[in-house]
Amino acid sequence: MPEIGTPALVYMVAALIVPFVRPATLRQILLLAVPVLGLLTFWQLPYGTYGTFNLMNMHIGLMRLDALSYVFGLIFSLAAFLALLYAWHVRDTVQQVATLLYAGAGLGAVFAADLVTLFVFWEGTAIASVFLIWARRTEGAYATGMRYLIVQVGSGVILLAGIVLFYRETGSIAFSKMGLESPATWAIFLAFGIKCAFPLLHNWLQDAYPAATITGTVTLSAFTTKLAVYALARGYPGTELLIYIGATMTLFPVFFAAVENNLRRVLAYSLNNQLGFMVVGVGIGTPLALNGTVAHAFCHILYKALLFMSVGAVMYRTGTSKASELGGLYKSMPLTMIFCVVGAMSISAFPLFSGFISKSLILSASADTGHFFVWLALVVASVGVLEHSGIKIPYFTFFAHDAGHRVKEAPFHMLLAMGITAALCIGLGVFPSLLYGILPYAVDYTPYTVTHVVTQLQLLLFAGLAFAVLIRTGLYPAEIRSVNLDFDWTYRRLLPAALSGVAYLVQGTWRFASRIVMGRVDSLIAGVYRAHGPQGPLARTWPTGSMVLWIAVLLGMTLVLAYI
Amino acid sequence: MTDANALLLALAIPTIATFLIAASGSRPNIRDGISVVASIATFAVVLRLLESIMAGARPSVTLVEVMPGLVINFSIEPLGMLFATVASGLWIVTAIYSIGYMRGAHEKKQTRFYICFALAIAAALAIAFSGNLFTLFIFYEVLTLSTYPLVAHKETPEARAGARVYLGILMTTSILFLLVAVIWTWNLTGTMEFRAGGILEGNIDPAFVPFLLALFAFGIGKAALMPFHRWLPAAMVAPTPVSALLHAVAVVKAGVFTMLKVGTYIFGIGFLGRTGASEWLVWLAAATILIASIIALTKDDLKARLAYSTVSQLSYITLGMALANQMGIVGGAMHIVMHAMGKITLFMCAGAIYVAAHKTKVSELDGLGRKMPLTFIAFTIASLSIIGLPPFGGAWSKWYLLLSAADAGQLVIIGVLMLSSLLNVAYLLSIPARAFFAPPRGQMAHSLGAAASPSKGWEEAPLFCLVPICLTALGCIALFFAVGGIYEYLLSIPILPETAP
Amino acid sequence: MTDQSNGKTEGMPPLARLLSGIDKPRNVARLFYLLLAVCVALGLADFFYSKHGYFAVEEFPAIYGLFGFVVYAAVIFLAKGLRLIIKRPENYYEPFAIDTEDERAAGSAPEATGGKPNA
Amino acid sequence: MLEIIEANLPALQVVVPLVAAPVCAMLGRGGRAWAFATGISFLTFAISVSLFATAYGGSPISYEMGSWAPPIGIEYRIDVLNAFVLMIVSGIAAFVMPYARLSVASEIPAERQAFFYTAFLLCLTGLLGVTITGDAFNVFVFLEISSLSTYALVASGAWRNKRALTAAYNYLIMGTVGATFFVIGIGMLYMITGTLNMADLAVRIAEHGDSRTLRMGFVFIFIGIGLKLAMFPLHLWLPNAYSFAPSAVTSFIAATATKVAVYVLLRFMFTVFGFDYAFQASTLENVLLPVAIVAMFAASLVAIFQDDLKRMLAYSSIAQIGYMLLGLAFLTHTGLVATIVHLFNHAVTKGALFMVAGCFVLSAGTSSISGLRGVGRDMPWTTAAFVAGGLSLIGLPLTVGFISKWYLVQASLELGWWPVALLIMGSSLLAIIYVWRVVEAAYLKPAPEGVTRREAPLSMLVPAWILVGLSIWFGIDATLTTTAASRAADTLIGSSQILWQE
Repeated sequence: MPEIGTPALVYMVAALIVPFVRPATLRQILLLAVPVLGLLTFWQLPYGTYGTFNLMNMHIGLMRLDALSYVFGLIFSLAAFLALLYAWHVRDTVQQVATLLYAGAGLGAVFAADLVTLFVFWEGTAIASVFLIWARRTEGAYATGMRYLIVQVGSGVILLAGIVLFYRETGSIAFSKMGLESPATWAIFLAFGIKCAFPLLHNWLQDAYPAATITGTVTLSAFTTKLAVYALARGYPGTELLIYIGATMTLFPVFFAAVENNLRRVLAYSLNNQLGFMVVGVGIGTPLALNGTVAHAFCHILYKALLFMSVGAVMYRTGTSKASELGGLYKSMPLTMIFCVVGAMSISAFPLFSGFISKSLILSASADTGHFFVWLALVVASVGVLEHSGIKIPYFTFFAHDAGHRVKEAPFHMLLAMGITAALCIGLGVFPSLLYGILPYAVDYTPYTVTHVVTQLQLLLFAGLAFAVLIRTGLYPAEIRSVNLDFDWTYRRLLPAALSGVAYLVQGTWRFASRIVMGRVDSLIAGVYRAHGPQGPLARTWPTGSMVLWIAVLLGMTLVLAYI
Repeated sequence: MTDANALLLALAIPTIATFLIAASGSRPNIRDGISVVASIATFAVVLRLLESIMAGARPSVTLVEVMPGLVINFSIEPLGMLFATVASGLWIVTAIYSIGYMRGAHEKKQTRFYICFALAIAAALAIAFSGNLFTLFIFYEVLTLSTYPLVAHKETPEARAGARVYLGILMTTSILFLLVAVIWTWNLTGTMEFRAGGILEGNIDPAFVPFLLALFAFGIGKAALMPFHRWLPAAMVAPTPVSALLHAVAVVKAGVFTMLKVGTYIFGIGFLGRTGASEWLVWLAAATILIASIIALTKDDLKARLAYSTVSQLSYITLGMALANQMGIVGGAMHIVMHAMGKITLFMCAGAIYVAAHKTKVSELDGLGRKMPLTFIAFTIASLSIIGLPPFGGAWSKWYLLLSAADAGQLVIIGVLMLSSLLNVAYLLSIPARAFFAPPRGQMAHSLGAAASPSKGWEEAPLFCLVPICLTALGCIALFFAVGGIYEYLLSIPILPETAP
Repeated sequence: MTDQSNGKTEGMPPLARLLSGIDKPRNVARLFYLLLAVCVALGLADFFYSKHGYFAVEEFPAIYGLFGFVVYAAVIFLAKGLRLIIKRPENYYEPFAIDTEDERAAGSAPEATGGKPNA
Repeated sequence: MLEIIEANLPALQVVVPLVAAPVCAMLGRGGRAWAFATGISFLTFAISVSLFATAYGGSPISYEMGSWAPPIGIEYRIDVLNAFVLMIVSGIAAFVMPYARLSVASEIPAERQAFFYTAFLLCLTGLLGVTITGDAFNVFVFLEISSLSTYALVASGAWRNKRALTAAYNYLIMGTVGATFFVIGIGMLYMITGTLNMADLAVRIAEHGDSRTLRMGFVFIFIGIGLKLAMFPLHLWLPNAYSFAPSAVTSFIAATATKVAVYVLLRFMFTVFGFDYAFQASTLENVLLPVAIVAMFAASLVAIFQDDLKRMLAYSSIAQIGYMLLGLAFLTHTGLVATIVHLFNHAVTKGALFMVAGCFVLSAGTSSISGLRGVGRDMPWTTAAFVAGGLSLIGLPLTVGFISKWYLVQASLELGWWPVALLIMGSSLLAIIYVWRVVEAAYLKPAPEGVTRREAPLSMLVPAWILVGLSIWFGIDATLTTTAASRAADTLIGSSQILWQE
C-alpha cells in the first residue's frame, strides 16, 4: 500500500465514489473494502509522522503513527468494518456516505499530529455523524439532530478557540501533552470534555443515540466518544481533575439507566458510565492506567457495538427498542439473544469476557495509586453496569413477560456482524495477551488470578441474586413508557422558557418604545406637514401685505443688530 | 498591454457592455450572450492584472482632476485587487445564473436589469481600483444608484417600498456621515490618497479619532453595521440574481472593503491600535454579529434569513478591521472571499428553489430536498462554509479572525465568534436538514415510513441555474485547500508606513 | 410472567425450542435456587485460597458478594426514588419527540402498517 | 474695425440686447422675432465669453461709458467675478432661446410672441447691465429694467393660467418694494460720500469710517437685494412667479435673476462696504446664517409636499439660495468659493430642470407629479434629463451639485462648525426625497389610463441636455469653475478691507 498521508483519505475518496456505484451489491462490497484499505495504509508502516507540510507558517502533520494512535486506528477500522457489515441491508446513500465520512474523520482525528488537523477532523466527525441521526427522517430525529449538531459544533468551535489561543501562546500547534494551565488549554479540555460526555455536558449522548437510525447508532457508538478519550489520553494524561470527573461519570448514569425505558438510551447511559472508567484511567496517568484506558476503549467499542447491534436487530424486527414493549423475544431471535448476552457479560466484566481483562487494568491502577474512594466508586459502578447493561438489556428484551412479538430472526448479515463481534469479545477475554501486546506501554499484568476471578464472580453473582430477589418480590421498578428528566431539561425546557421570557420582555419594551417613538415621529411629520404641506403657512400664497410685514420684521431685526 | 491600460480596460468592458446590452435589448439571446461574454472578458483582464499585482506591480491611472488637488485616480493594491477578482469572477457565474433565473421566473424588463447589472459591476470594480478616498466615494454612490433600479425591479408597491428604504439608508448614511468624514479627512490632511500606514497619524488630535472613525463606520452604510442595516433585508425584494451578486458580493462587499481600506490606508491599523480608537467598533460589530444572527433565526422568509445572515457576516469583516492588527486585516479580507463564495451559493439556491418550486418560506421546504438534491447539497456545503467548518473555505477566515482577536487580547470576542458559529448552525443548517430529512408537514403523525420512501424523481431548477450553484459550492471546498496562496497574497497588503526613501 | 404462548413451540427456531419453557414459573424458581446455591458456594470459596487485595477491607470473607448485593439493591431503590422526581410523559418536551415514535411505528402490527423507523 | 469692437465689448454687452429689443418688437410675427432674439442672445454670449477670457486671465477691465471718467461718468468694471456671472446669464439666455420657440409657441399666441421676445431681451439687458456696471445707481436702473420686463414675462403666462397675472402683480409689488429699499440705501451712501461709483464709494466709505447712516444704508441695501434674491422669508413672490410663468421664462429667470441678485449682494458687501468687519459679520452671522439654514430646510420641506413639479423646483430654488447665502455667511475664502461656484452650478442645474418641466408641460400637458406617473417609459430622454439634474440637485458625485456641497462642507469644517456641516448634508437628504418622489412616479408607477405622451421635441431636448451635460461635465472636471470662483473670491477679498478671518 503506498504511503498516502492519512487513512482518512481513503474514506473521503470512497465517499465521493460510493453514490455513483451501481448495483447495490457492488456498492456494499466497496463499502466493506474501505476499512480494509484504510487499515492497510498504516498497518505495516513504521512509527513516525507522515503527510507533513507547511501551511501558512504552521507545521501540519496528517498522520502521526505511534503506539497510542495505532491502537485507536486499528479499533476504529475494525469498528467501521463491523458497522458497515451490520448495515449491509441499508440502501440509503446518505447513511452510507455519512458513515464513511464519519469513520474517516474519526481516523483522521486520531492520527492528527497537530491541532489544526485535529480540529478539521474533529468538526468532520460532528458534521458527518449528524446525518446518521437525520437519516431516520422523522420530526423528532430532525430536532434531536439539530441539538446534537449544535453541541458537537460547539465542541469544535471551543476547540478552535483553544487552538488559536494555544498557537498564540506557544507559537506551535503540535498536539502533544498539555496541562491545565492557561485559558487555551482549558478551552481545549472543555472541547474534549463535551465530546467525552463529561457530567452536565453529557446529554447530547443520551439524546442522540436513541434517535439515530438502527445502523447509525452502532456507528455512532464507536467513534465520537472514543476519539475524545484518545484526545484526553494524548493531551491530558495524569490530570488529577479527570479522576474525579471520571468517577462521577461512572456513577450517575447508573441511576438514570435503571429507570430508563428506551433500551438504546439505557445503552447510551451505559456508554457514559464506561467512558468514566476510561477518563479515570487517563486521570491517573500511570502507564498501567493508560494501558487500561486504551484497552478498555478497545474492548468497549466492540461490546458496546455488539449491544447496540443486538438491540438494533430487535428494533429492526419489532420496530421498537422500549423495554415496556419488548419481552420474550428469545423465542423468535435466539441467536441475537445469545450475542446480546455475550455483549452483556463482556460489559459486566465476567471472567473470560473482554471487559474483564480491560476494566481490571483501570481498577488496579486506581488501587495501586491509593485512590481508595475512586476505586470504591468504580466497584460500585461495576455493579451498576451489571444492573443496566448486564441484566436489564437482555432480560427485558428477550425474557421478562412475553410482549407477543413473533418475528423472524435477525438478517444474516446482522448475525454475522454480531457473531464476529461476539467472537472478538470472547477471544480477547480468553487471550488477553492479544490485546496487551499492542498497548502503548509494556504490560506486566495477569488478569486471571484466583482472587480476581472469585471476587469478581462474587460481586456479579450476588448482585444478580439481588436482582432475582427484587424481581420475585416485585420490588424491581416496572418498565413504564416515560421520559426522564436529565440535565438536558435545562436547555430543552428552562433555557427556551427563559429565552422566550426575555424575548417577550424585549419585544414588549421594543414595541412600547417604538410606539412612542413612532408616535413622536408621526406627530413630527404631521407637524411638518401642517407647516410645509400644500396648505401649510409656509407654502401658501400670501397676500402682499403680509409679505411686506415680513420685510418690516427682517428690516427691524437687522437694524436693531446694526445699532447694537 | 500595459497594466494601466488593463486597468482601464477592466473598467471599460462592463461600461461598454451596458451600451451593447441596451442596443440589443430586442434580441434576448444576443443580449444575454453579451452579458456573459463581457463578464468573462472582464474576469480575464482582472486575472491578468492580478498576475501583475502579485508580481509586485502597482499600476496607477489618473483620469481627471475634478477640483484642484482632487483627482479621479485608479491605483491597484492587493486588497482592491482581491475584491475586484471576487466581484468579477462571480459576475460570470451570476451572469449565467441570471439567464436561467430571469427566464425561468418570467421577469419583465430584463434589458434594464442587465444594463444596471453591468453598470453596478463597473462601479464595484471602480471602487476596488480607487486610488483615493475621493474616487472611492464617487463610485460608492454610483454603485448605490445603479443598483436602485435592480432593487425596485418588480415595480410592485413592496418593491418600491423596499427600494425606498434601500436608497434612503444608503444615501442618508453616505451623505450625512461618509461625505463629512471624507471632507474632514481632506481638511485635516490635505490629501485623499490611500497610503500604506494611513494618512491621519500626526494630523489629527487623537481624541477625535473615534469620532472620525464613527463617521466612516456608519457612513459606509453598505457594511450594514447596526443600526444602519435595514436596507439589506429591504433590498431582498430584488430578483434573486441581484440578491446573489450584489447583496452577497458586490454591494455589501464594497462596503466592508471600504471599511478595510479606510482602516488600513486612511487611519492605518497601527495608529488605530495605538489610540484604541476602534475599540467601540469591535463591540458594535460583535453586537451586530449576534443580534443579526438571532433575528435571522426568527425569519421564516428564506431570503430575509439569508439577508440577516449577511448582516451578521459582514460584521466579521468590520470586526477584523476594528481589531486593528494584521491578522484582522488578513482575516477580514479573506472573509470577503470566503463569505462571497458561500453566500452567493445560498442566494442562488434560494432563487433556484423559487424558480423550480415557487417556495420562498423556510417552513415550506420540508421534503423538498428529495426533489432538488443538488440544490440542497450545494446549500448545505455553502452553509457549512459560512458557519466556518472545515473542509470549507469559511473555516480559514474565521481562523484568522480568531487569531486576530487573540492577538488583540479580546477573549470575549473569541466567545462571540464561537457563539455566532452555533447560531449559524441553527439558522442555516436547519434549512437543508428540514428539506432533506423532515417529513412533509401533515404526514408526520402516522407514516414514518412515508418519509423514507424513494424519491419520485428530480425537479431541479433549469440547468442555467443549477450549474452556477454547483460551481460556487465546489468553490467553497476549493477555497479551503487553496488558502495557502490567498494567505501569502494577503500578507502583501501593506500595513506599515513605507519607510521614506 | 405470562404463559400465553406456553407450549407453542412450533414455528420457533430450533435454538429457541431448546430454551422454551425457561419462563415457566417452576423453571424460574429452579433457576433462582441454582443461582442462590452458586452464590453460597462462591462466598464459601473465600475461605479456601489466599486473597491478594489492595485494601484491608477486601480481606473480609465474601465481602465482594455482600457488597454487590447491597449496592445492587441500593441502586434499585435509589433509582426508584429518582424516578418519582424525574418521570415525565413521553411527549413532555415536544409532541413529536423521538420517544413518541416507536409506538406509532410499531403500533399493533408493526410490519403491516406505518412501517419501521428508517433502518 | 475689430479693434474697435474689442475695445467696446463691455459696452456692447449691454447695448446689443438693449438696441435689439425694440427691433425685435418691430419684427412682427413670432418666428422672425424668435430667430432675431436667438441670434442676439448668442451674440451676447459670445461677447461675455470673450470678456470672461480676458478677465479670467488677469487684470480687471475698466470701461468708461462715453469716455467720461469716473466718478462723474459711468464706469463698467469687469473682473473675474462679474465676467463669470455675465457668462452664466448670457449663456443661459443662449440656451433658453432655442428651447423657447416651441415652448413659447404652445403657451403664447403668435401675435404676442414678438413682444415676448422683446421683453426677454430687455430682461437680459437688465441682468447683464446690473452685473457689468461699476456704478451703484446704475445697478438700480438696470435692476428696474430687468424687473419690469420680468413682470411682463411672468404675466405672459396668463394665456395658460390666469393666476400668472396675480403672481406677476405680487412680484411687481415685492420687486418694487425691494428696489425702493435698495435705492434708499444707495441714497444714504450718496449722502455720506457724494459719489455713486463703486470703487470710489469703497474708498470714501473707508475714509469716512463707521456711522449710523452707513449702517442704515447697508441694512436697506441688504434687505432690498434680499428681496430680489428671494432670501427666506422674503421669497414669497417666487413660487407663484416661477410656477405660472411660461416655461422658457421660468428656466431663464430661475437660472439667472436670483444669481445676479446674489452677485450684487457680494459686490456691495465686499467691494463697496469693505470697511467694518465686525458690523457686517454680526449681520451675517445673526441674520444671514440662520435665514440661510432655515431656508435650506423649510423650503426643501415644502418642496417635498408639492404636487406641481415647477412649484417644487421653485421651492427647491429657495433652498438652494440658502446654500449660496450660507457660503457667504461663512465669510471665508472657501465659503465664498462655494457661493460663487454654486451660482454657476445651480444656474445650470435649475435651468435644465425647469426646461425639463417645460418639456413635460408641453408633451404631457401637466407638470403635476401624479400626472407624470409612468412618464419614464413614454419620454425616456426627458425623464433621464430630469434624473441627472435631480442628482445634481441632491449633490451626488459626478454632478456640479457635489462640487458646491464639497466646498460648503469644507468651509464649515474649516471653521469647526460641525452642526452646520451636518445640516448641509441633512438638507441634501430632503432633496433626495423630493427628487425621488418624481423618479419613483416616473419610472415605477403605472401610467394613468388613456394618456398618450410623446417624447419632447428635439429643439427643447437638446438645450435641456446641453445644460444637463454641462452640469455633469463641470461635476467631473470642475477645475475651470472652481478656479474662476477662487479667483473671484480672491478679487473680492482683495478689494475689501475686511479683516479676514483666516
